[in-house]
Amino acid sequence: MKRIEAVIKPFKLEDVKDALAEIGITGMTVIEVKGYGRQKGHSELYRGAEYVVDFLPKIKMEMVVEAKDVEQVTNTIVEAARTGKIGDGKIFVSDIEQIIRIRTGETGEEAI
Amino acid sequence: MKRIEAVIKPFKLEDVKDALAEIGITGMTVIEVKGYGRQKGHSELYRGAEYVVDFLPKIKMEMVVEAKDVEQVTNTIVEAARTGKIGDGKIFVSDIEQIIRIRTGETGEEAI
Amino acid sequence: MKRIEAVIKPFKLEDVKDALAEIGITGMTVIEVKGYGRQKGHSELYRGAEYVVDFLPKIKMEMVVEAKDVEQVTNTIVEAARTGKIGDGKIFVSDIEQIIRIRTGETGEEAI
Amino acid sequence: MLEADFKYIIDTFFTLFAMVLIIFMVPGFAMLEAGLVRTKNVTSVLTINVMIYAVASMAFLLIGYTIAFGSWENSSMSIWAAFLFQMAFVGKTINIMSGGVSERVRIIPLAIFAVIMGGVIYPLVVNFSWGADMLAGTILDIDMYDLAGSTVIHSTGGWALLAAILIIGSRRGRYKNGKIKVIPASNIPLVVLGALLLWIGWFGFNGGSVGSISSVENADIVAKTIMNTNTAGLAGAIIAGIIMYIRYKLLDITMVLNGALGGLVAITAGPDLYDMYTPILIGAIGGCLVVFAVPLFDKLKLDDPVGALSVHLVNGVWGTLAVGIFVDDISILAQLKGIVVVGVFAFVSSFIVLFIVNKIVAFRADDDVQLEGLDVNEVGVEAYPEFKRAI
Amino acid sequence: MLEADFKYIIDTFFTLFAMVLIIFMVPGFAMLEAGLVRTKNVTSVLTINVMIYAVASMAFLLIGYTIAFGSWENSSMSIWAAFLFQMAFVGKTINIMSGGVSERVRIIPLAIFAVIMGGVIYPLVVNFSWGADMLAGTILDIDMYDLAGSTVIHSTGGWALLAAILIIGSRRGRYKNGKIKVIPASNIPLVVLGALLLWIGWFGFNGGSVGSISSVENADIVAKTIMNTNTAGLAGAIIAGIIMYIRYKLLDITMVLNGALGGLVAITAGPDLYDMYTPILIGAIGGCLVVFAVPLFDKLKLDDPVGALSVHLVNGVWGTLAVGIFVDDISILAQLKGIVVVGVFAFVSSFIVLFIVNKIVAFRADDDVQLEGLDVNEVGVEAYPEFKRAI
Amino acid sequence: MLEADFKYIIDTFFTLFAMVLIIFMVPGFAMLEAGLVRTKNVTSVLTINVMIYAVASMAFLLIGYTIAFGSWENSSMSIWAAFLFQMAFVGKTINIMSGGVSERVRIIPLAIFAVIMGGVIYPLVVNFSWGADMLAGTILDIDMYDLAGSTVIHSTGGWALLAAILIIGSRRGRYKNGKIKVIPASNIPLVVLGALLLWIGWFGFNGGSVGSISSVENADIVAKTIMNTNTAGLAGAIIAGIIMYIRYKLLDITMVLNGALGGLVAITAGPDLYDMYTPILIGAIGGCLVVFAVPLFDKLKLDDPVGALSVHLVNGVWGTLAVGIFVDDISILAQLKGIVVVGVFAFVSSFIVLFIVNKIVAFRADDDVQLEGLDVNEVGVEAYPEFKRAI
Ligand SMILES: Nc1ncnc2c1ncn2[C@@H]1O[C@H](COP(=O)(O)OP(=O)(O)O)[C@@H](O)[C@H]1O
Ligand SMILES: Nc1ncnc2c1ncn2[C@@H]1O[C@H](COP(=O)(O)OP(=O)(O)O)[C@@H](O)[C@H]1O
Ligand SMILES: Nc1ncnc2c1ncn2[C@@H]1O[C@H](COP(=O)(O)OP(=O)(O)O)[C@@H](O)[C@H]1O
Repeated sequence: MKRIEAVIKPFKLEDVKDALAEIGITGMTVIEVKGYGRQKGHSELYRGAEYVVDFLPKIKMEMVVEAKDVEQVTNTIVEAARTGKIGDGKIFVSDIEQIIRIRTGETGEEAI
Repeated sequence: MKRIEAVIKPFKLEDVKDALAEIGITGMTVIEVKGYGRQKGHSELYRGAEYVVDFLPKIKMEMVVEAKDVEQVTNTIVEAARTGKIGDGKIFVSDIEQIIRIRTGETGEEAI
Repeated sequence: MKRIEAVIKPFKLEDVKDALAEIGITGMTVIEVKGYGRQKGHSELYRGAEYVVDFLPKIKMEMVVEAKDVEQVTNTIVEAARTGKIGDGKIFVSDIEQIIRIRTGETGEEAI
Repeated sequence: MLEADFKYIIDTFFTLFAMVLIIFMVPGFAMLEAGLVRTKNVTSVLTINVMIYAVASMAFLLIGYTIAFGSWENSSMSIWAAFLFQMAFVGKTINIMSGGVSERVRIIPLAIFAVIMGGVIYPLVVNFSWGADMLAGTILDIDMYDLAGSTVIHSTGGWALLAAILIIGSRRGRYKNGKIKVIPASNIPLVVLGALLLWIGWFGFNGGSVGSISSVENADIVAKTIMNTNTAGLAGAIIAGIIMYIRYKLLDITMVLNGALGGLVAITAGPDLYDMYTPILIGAIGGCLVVFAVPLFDKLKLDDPVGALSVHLVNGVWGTLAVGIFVDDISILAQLKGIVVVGVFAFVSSFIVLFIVNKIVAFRADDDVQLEGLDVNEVGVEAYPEFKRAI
Repeated sequence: MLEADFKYIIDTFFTLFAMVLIIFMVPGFAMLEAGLVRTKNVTSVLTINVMIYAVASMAFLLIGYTIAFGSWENSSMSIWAAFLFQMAFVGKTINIMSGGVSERVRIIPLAIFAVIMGGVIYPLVVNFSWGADMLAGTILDIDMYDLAGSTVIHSTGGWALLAAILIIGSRRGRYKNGKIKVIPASNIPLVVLGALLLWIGWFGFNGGSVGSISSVENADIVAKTIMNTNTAGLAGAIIAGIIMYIRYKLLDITMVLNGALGGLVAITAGPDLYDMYTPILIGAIGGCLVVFAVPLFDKLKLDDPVGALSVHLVNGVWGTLAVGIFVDDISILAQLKGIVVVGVFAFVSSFIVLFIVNKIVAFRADDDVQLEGLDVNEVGVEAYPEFKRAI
Repeated sequence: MLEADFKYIIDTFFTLFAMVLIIFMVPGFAMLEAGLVRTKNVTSVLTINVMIYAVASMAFLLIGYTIAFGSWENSSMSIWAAFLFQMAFVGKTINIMSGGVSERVRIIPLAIFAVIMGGVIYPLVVNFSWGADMLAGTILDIDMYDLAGSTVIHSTGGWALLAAILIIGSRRGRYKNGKIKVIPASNIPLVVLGALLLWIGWFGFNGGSVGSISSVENADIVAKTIMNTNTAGLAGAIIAGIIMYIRYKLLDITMVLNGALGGLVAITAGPDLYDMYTPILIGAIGGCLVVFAVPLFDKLKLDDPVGALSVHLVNGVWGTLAVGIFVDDISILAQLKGIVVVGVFAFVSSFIVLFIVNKIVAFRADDDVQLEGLDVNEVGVEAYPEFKRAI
């Protein structure tokens, strides 16, 4: 089983979720994060003093999927999340050894 | 060393934490997340218009433990977090290569 | 490629970010978390009743780097984040199999 | 111009002024309670506050005022101003009660109760004490001095709350395995804003209760009433702050504000009768009572998220007694009789009505609903959807 | 003392009192709108509210008052009080308009429009209806009864809003693929606080519009005006709550408050003329209209984040007609004529001005700016930087 | 009725009205400051605001009023109303000072200072300028015109703040390695709400300071005072907005509000004396002064999180001078003398008292405490525990 983490632009969340649902991915966990990268921040003001906000709001989606689905899932995310502008985000894939469904105690792929 | 991530219902946090403390797990990091899964969301209103809230509030606990403790820890979490109702959440186990305690520079199991 | 996760004291974020930028690390994702560990919480009051707040505010930084950079990065973080007082936090290193830049579709180290 | 006309005009204006100040207590209670409950119950508590104002005021307009005062007549000021001033009081009694059962009470049964409380129960209390007085001549006739309602408003609301807590029970998970779980306030700026708006409203509440500002004497009484009201609030806040600091080396603002409100309730029965120093004592005792009553009610497992029993019931009784203690011409016994007659009536009648309504539509939200939060289940609107949903 | 002096003094004082209540509508609108929009647009909407008060009031001071009333003279009260009372109204009209184009309107062109609306358009409406009356003797002369501005303030603002929505368009992503995306409010306590401050402000708005409290008769009219105003608000809230509950088994507070405001707008044309029960009917119909108008405007793709068209335009019209329907001496036709003349003038003149300003400085923020939020792009200040930024 | 009685009644009523408006400045300052500081210090700042009102008012009641005015007597209105009006001022001076040392000042020493400032220092300033005048006949006798306290309230508070900043120092991490770290406001809706409540309070502050509304002449002066007060606020807001827009193409609302408050402070010395246009100039200059003073104080490393030095001290001085400049009968020199005498006294006495108190209980919270936030360490209550704790 693999964990896919995608850092995306917040307003793309719904599109990505819908695209994933269409290919049968219905479990995921979503986190509000701040991202720092090539996309530059902007200046803000406070009583006439400027300061730079480096960290931009992003959404991180985490989902564990069967190994064989990884490519389809990442392709789907890339397609749904892309705007073509800088800051679109990243996808990270890593390994998961075990997964347990708390409600039933099921483990492994059945628990996804 | 293994990383155990548990997505649970928010009101179970204290119970799980206490149960883990009893078996000697005293380090963990907790994140407020939103979960999407089999548990269905609910409708909300705004000036008479309905809309569906898909993402439900969950808590994600992350803890790195020695490999030998994984089973005891996951069992403890399952027991403490289970309500038997849909949406109880998942536990994910993955590998951690290295861990460092910032304060002392200790590494490996000593740093857990 | 490796994922480095660092749980640090919130007010150290800027120092750590600047130190990392100096060694060429310019991509990272930051999450507000609550930590539970050896550092003890404190009592708070509510209408004259005391209760203990166990979970302390921490910041978790996540960054994926080339395997060869791991040591330099962790050293930099330890240096910049250390206060020497309890609760300074931890660094976790784990493996990442794949990484994709959503904007361009680049993969692997080019996408970092 | 006739002196009577002058008085009529000025007192109408003054009463409208006082009424407006009292209406600031509507956002006052709303903000206070919205700040004190958990995020997941904030919209619910706000909806209750708006609903109470709407429903209870309407009930008072349609039947309550007639029950309380017999007729729609007034020669000293515009009857409409007199009505508005009385109407502004109604919601307060129910607010006191609703606040104390926050985070588990459902809105529809509460609305039904608000109709009955605003339309009948509270008007009857007013009838006995300030109004047409249907008990006149009977053994139950009340001769208590209660200028602005330490008993008529505050204990009445408090007794109704006690009945409600007995019927509705405590919040899920509040008392578990013999331990008391502390459930902290979610938004302190709103708590402070609400408490300060209540404080300002009190100037209208007590000042307006003098009933007239249109003679030199009355102008003095009104000004002194407002001054003494304020002084008691100051003293209540200070004493609660001192006790908190001595005990914890911390200045728990939630208790300081409860102390202030306790002092304000305590002065309400006789702010016009005291010299300028007595309110310091009365308010300070009021503040102390709150500090000690809050944990006491918790020990009795009477779960009151906003401290309304301590602030309104305990200090309503204390304030009414205080007039008997500190003012020469006022008999403590008469005060006591008033407290008891009103208390018994308010508690028993509220209990019966709550009990019956509860059989028809349960007041208490299920444990599951309480877990998820009442906002989603009762109102369908989350208070801060973005902050919580994070997306 | 001369009776005239007495009247002058009392009416100056009373008008200042009423003016202060209306000024509470400035934070009222600001909090209401700050609560209704998304977090990323909160500062922007707050800035607009402050800016409108500053800019429109200044324009009214410099030219608007003269346009509306011809001369700076008043013998029944201090001219400065009279001015302040009228000035307090100006911003409201523009607030109504600005609220409805929230979350995509840029501040600078809006400020330009506020100058023209506060300095010329609104003053001309006042001139026709309450003021110097330049249309007197012409075929367009208005003989409508509109005590406190159901038409003059509320529909005027509503018509300007309609013109603005037509020119500015809807928020990015609001109507997509034939579906309506619900965009919920970000902070319900602020919504409730704002609505209740507006409610209180209405007492000054309508009560003060009687123009004098200094005779027994006028004191009665003022008090009754305030009472009837309040009653209509109560009825609007109750009916909206009932409809929501029947339809959804939920007490959608955002609709309840809109219902209350709808009732308040509806009563505004003639609160002094009704008996104490009629406002229940007028307010209830007002509340219903809001409940049905909100989805209707959405079907027409008129994107109005705060419901201002339903509350102010629809009920402004209804309230003005209601006077004709429920009051014997008032002709429905005269009311209708007033509605139409003011409506046509307000809509057309606003449209033209908005159109021209829009050519010079675009009103609408780019889609990218809307995505990121107007706060960062227009004001440079985030509303809750820490909550959102989490660091 | 006797004319004297009429005047007594009306002026008592009017003064109570003005007093109530000023009390709205208590939530006003509280919300403004709660919005301006970081989340971790919000409860602390709120507690300080409540504490100051309680403690300083009580000190003024017990000794301050007597020091300021010599005797508790008043024949033109109820002494209690006169007292309340004066009492409402006291807290403001200390609020000005406390706001500027937010985010590092500890509450207990501040409470001790509030007792001394409210009980002695401020009453002495009043004594010299508006009150019993113990300096009469000496070379220091002040003959300044300062209707509502540009100098007596605002600069006095500002001088005390300057002394406090010198003793307490800046916030941890504010000036590091020669750089100024910007620390943005945490909650803009609260900032706007607070500023607007202050604005409304100002109507009572300045209007009430006329002292009487009970003659045709005074009614005019009161109304004009309120009008001019408002106008200066408008001008201050507009000018600050224009400067911000020119410099940054952004409408920094925090500066716009500071500009408005600067205009309001500047007009406070003589709003009754100007024609209706002069306040535009005075307020606009006031707004400019704020815009330029804020970065200046930062360059001087005088760390003032709410901008109180720029708003209250700078404009207090400017406003007092302005009376000398724009009003024929008023001597600039007399104004200057007043500014200097009050300034020297306020600064020196505050400095000494702060210095001594600081030796006994340190004003400054440790760096560690500042890092964790004062709320947890001083009050024990977090402002938004759920939002921050996320669980
Ligand atoms: N090496 C990295 N490790 C973790 N997260 C990263 C890394 N690089 C980028 N990110 C995340 O991806 C987001 C987008 O990256 P950025 O460099 O701004 O643009 P792009 O996605 O177009 O390459 C960042 O805001 C950050 O959250
Ligand atoms: N494949 C997955 N990857 C990541 N998180 C998941 C996945 N499936 C479920 N979750 C998380 O677990 C939570 C509970 O899952 P759900 O399917 O609703 O019920 P259950 O736990 O009873 O199977 C979800 O809200 C989500 O946060
Ligand atoms: N085993 C663990 N797994 C995950 N997070 C941990 C673990 N131990 C500690 N942490 C995180 O590190 C933070 C600091 O740890 P703590 O034990 O308090 O002090 P120290 O860093 O000095 O050892 C904790 O608040 C928690 O967020």
